[in-house]
Amino acid sequence: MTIASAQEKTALPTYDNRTAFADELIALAREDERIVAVCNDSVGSSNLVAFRDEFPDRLINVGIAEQNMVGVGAGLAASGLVPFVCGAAPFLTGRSLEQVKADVAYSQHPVILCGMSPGMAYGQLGPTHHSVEDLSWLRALPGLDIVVPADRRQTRQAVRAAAAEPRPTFIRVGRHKVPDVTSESDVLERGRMLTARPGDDVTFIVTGTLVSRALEAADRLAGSGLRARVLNAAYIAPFDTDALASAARETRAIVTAEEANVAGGLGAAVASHVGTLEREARVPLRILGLTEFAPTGNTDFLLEYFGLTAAGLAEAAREALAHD
Amino acid sequence: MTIASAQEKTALPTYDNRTAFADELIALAREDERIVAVCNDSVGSSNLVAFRDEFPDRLINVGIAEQNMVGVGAGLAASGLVPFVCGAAPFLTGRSLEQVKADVAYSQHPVILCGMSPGMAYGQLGPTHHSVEDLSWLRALPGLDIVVPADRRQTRQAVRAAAAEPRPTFIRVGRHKVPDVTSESDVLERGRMLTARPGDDVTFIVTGTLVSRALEAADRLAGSGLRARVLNAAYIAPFDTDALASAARETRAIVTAEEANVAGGLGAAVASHVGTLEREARVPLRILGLTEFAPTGNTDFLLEYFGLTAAGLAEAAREALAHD
Amino acid sequence: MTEQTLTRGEPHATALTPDPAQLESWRALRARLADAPPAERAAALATAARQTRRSVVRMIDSAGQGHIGGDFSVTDILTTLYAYVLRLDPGEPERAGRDRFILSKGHCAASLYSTLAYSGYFAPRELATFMQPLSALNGHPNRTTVPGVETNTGPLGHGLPVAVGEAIGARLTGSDARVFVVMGDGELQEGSNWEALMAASQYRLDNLVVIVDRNRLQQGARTEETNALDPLDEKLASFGCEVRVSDGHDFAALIEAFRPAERGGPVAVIANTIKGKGVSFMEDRAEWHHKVPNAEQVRQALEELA
Amino acid sequence: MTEQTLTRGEPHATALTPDPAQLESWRALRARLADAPPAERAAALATAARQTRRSVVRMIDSAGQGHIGGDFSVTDILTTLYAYVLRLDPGEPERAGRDRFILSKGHCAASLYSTLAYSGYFAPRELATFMQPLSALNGHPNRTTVPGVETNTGPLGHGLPVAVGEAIGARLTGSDARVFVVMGDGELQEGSNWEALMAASQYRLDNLVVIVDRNRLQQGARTEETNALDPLDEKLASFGCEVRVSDGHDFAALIEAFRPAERGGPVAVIANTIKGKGVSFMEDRAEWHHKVPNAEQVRQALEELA
Ligand SMILES: Cc1ncc(C[n+]2csc(CCOP(=O)(O)OP(=O)(O)O)c2C)c(N)n1
Ligand SMILES: Cc1ncc(C[n+]2csc(CCOP(=O)(O)OP(=O)(O)O)c2C)c(N)n1
Ligand SMILES: [Mg+2]
Ligand SMILES: [Mg+2]
Repeated sequence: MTIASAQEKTALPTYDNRTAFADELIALAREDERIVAVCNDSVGSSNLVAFRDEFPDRLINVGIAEQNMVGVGAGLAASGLVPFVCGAAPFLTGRSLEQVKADVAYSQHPVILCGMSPGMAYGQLGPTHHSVEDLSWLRALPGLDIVVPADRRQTRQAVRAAAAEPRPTFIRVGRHKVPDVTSESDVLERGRMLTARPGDDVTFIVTGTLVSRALEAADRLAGSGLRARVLNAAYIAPFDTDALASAARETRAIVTAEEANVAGGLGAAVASHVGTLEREARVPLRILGLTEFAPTGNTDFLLEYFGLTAAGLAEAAREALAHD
Repeated sequence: MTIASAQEKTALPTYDNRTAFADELIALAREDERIVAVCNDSVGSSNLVAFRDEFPDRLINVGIAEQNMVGVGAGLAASGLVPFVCGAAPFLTGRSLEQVKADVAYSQHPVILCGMSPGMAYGQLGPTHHSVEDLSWLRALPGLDIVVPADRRQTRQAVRAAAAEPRPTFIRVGRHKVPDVTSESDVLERGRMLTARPGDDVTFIVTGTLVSRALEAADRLAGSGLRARVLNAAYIAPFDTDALASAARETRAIVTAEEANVAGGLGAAVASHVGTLEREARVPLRILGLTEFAPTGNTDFLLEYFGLTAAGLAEAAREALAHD
Repeated sequence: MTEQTLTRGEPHATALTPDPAQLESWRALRARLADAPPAERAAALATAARQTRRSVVRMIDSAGQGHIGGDFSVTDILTTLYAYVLRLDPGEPERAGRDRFILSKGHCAASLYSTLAYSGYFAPRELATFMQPLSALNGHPNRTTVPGVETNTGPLGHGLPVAVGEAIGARLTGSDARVFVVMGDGELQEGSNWEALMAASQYRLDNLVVIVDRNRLQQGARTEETNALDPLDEKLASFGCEVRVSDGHDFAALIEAFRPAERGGPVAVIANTIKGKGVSFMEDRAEWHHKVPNAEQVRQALEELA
Repeated sequence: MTEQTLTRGEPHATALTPDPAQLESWRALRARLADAPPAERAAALATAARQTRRSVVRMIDSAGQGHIGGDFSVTDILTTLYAYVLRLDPGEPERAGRDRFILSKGHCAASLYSTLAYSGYFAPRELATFMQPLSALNGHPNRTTVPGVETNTGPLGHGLPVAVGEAIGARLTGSDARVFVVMGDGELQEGSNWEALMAASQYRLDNLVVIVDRNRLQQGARTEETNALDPLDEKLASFGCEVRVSDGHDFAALIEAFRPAERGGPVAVIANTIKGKGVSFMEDRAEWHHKVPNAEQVRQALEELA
């Protein structure tokens, strides 16, 4: 798929992925009675009001108790159900990480962890409410899929894929509004990146909220005659090292960007693999993301503060190409 | 410092770093009455029996309650004390990660978190008791120092440094016995790696239990005329990008090895920085560590299983040099 | 927005410092209340609390975000503490030996910031920056930018463990300070609190006062319909607390409830409150947990709080 | 050691499968106990428990590691459950509608593995591989390698939340199965358990039985000297449990305590036990939490357990 120009794009409507999430979950629940939802007093913020109204018995609200929430999810999965465990991403991951490790990843109970409002979606509610460590935290757990849908379609696909073949999975369900970036022919495949735009000068490997920004950055670079490839890394784990290796071989630099701390997320995954490739493929990297706790500000302000904008991405690409 | 030969080394005595830790903590506590210890029913396993006997009021045992333990540590620090919060590393980090984030790193309370028996020290007690995610988990938290002492001397130095200028710090206090790898002239400096051995063919960047194994690997390579530099990355955060850049510029490959999952630890830190360097410095990398939950086995068996041995390191170095 | 853009790594916010004028009026209030007959004292506290509630309305109105219901249920508690109970000096926020206060239900930062500002920790005009880009006044309290904040809160279930550490710390450092912490009732569903209560009672922390803002509502619904806390008094007593039940909007009752421990262990005050207290259309309604009033509602709220 | 080295990524352990001979003898025991008069039943259970304790001694002796004190305090409970109470079929470990059992205090894996093996889940000879390289029998129970293990435990405070999920799951799937979970008493210091109890009572999980192995010792010392649990009955009752106190080494009393719920909510059984039960020099001594007996102690223990 392609997005014609920056101008057009700006006009595109944007969406809160939680709506697509809830719609798809309800649709699935109608088809499959194994589907249940679990939440931590987050019926509203996890967008589960309609689900509860239609399936009151199948929404388990454990109260403000994330450790128990994840354990309950594991127990439900052990009972043959398919639990979607929903809570604000910073608490679902941080507060219950040891439960995610032992009860989900290591036990291999097929729990679908749905991290709502991830990244800096909670803007001015501050770092305690930002889920920017989740990718680093969860990537260290073997046997856990990590999916970061970039738009409504991918959110639906991620929910449906998780229910079709339940396995330990974390889905980052975005709240910060984003435009659609995929088209009907784009199918979410486990462990695969999607080529959002072809190109052979530089590659953007991006995820979630950053996909539309990378497409806009590609537009900007096109103005200078630079063809940027944009890879939508919807699966952070398992990670698509094939598409990565191709990008490293076919383009002259790689820029990663994620709404997350750079320590152990997408950028680290990319760098760790590129470093093992042959000399020609070890292209220069720029890894964009967070390196400190955010100051006060709304999401857009903070994305700008950390250089996670079309301009920031384009600049990083130019810089990588120039200084090599 | 140098270690003459593999043969000699094998004969070297090995030590449990918890002893040095406890000795130094007691020595410090005699000098400075702000020093207190906090633990989670781990008086024995954190090696705090002697501390408790000498300073009964200054050992706060909160019971089996890691979240409260870290919060209590923050409160003690806020009271002007210097708390050393000691617990088995997998629970101190995993169970209380959101407390480490909010109460320690983000609040900037000068708490010294002491992760006892890290890595796979608990061998056959299994993955729930292995602390191999800690480096990935903690590196994502800005403002938290991460120290991995490689021997008794560095353990003492780390404890002393933390007390001298208290700031949010995590110290990995090893249990699996290791030989001494530093000499008296080796001073632990915040944010600096130590050159355990000079060399200009390949660099091992290693930490904790892996330092002695890397030295042995260097011995093996010396037999084939390859001079391996060994960098002891005692500080994982802040990370010594200067010494790393020099290694990337002065040697032809870098092998990292850590008793940790490779997702976001030392290897990821190295790869993420090397990728940003100029073309000549983007040397081939090999990142050794864990990629799955460990099977049953004692620590030595598991280190071997994951290739974290002198032979495994030497092999990785040869391979990186050969295939470039 | 870009006007305020800073380079990463620079200090984020203007440092807030004590406000001399405000400090003076706070000191005058404290002095007056100390000697006032109970009825006059309650009246003065009510006036101060109304001022705080009005400030909260304005802050949330201009920020377009906030947690007004819980701000209002806790306002009388905060007012009582800062205007009468706590032994501290806002002119010297880090003074050794001070009483400590932690708002564990950190989402009610607007009420805390207003209380701190009116106590002189910083100028009340700074309240207008609430949640604005680079403001010191984040949506949840940050001790590194706001004087008077002892520890960062926001995720529920953090304040009490830290308070336990401070209470042990006070004892170890030979201070007779007391440590007060305010918890939401929904917040008590977090297990970390029960860990902390067990330890507080084991350590017989008679310098710790745990105040539960018992407004019977949490984010989405009533506590008892979500994850019931009752019999809360029995829970707290079985975990070793000296339990006192109080009307959380009766200043005299609160003052009485905050008296020193009598049984050699932690005190738990169940302060029965009304979420949204003070504004008729917000009182005891779940949706006002974090609903933002529209212009007309702001007008009406300010009128009711005049 | 290297003999057993596998390539990373390969399945770690030989899959354990039900053992026909053992299964048969377990079925015979179950049938006999179902009809036996109480005294005979208790005697047969005591014999089975002694066998398990002897097995534990041998496993820990050969592994050189283990948690023998807690293994012994929980043995009679495990024996009662598997030989008499639980409705399940070790020949078909994943059968739908089975009763569930979780050993939340996973450090007592040796006792669980022995009980499972003698119930026919796998051949008792496999117990000799306990903690050996690549064994299915890790130091803490792993459901992906050991049939009969429902969820991985080892870190304290995990089993009860999972059991709550299973109890809700049983109700949602229309099963009348019951869910039994054994907690250490020290383990109850973990806050996650109190979160789970609150939810269990909110959901009125009358199919959940929480058994507390009340041996009054934790890793380093007595529970009451570390972080007191008493009044434990009041704590559990205030969190909504139907509390039953039982002698954890009296088989008839345990059977009685495991009867169905009578008050429409979760049952909590405080099973008063003795850590190290059955071996004179280990009983009620903190150091036997994870001390490993020497050769002479092994001999003596086996003799006392003969
Ligand atoms: C660990 C954690 N989980 C969830 C939330 C989201 N949250 C914010 S406020 C709130 C409800 C709190 O209810 P209560 O403690 O009763 O506070 P009050 O009624 O006084 O506002 C929730 C669930 C959070 N801040 N932290
Ligand atoms: C989360 C966690 N913290 C600490 C430990 C270390 N640990 C293992 S057993 C134990 C003591 C458990 O005592 P109790 O629950 O009373 O068990 P029992 O007496 O039956 O052995 C501790 C602290 C652990 N396994 N998990
Ligand atoms: Mg409330
Ligand atoms: Mg016990």
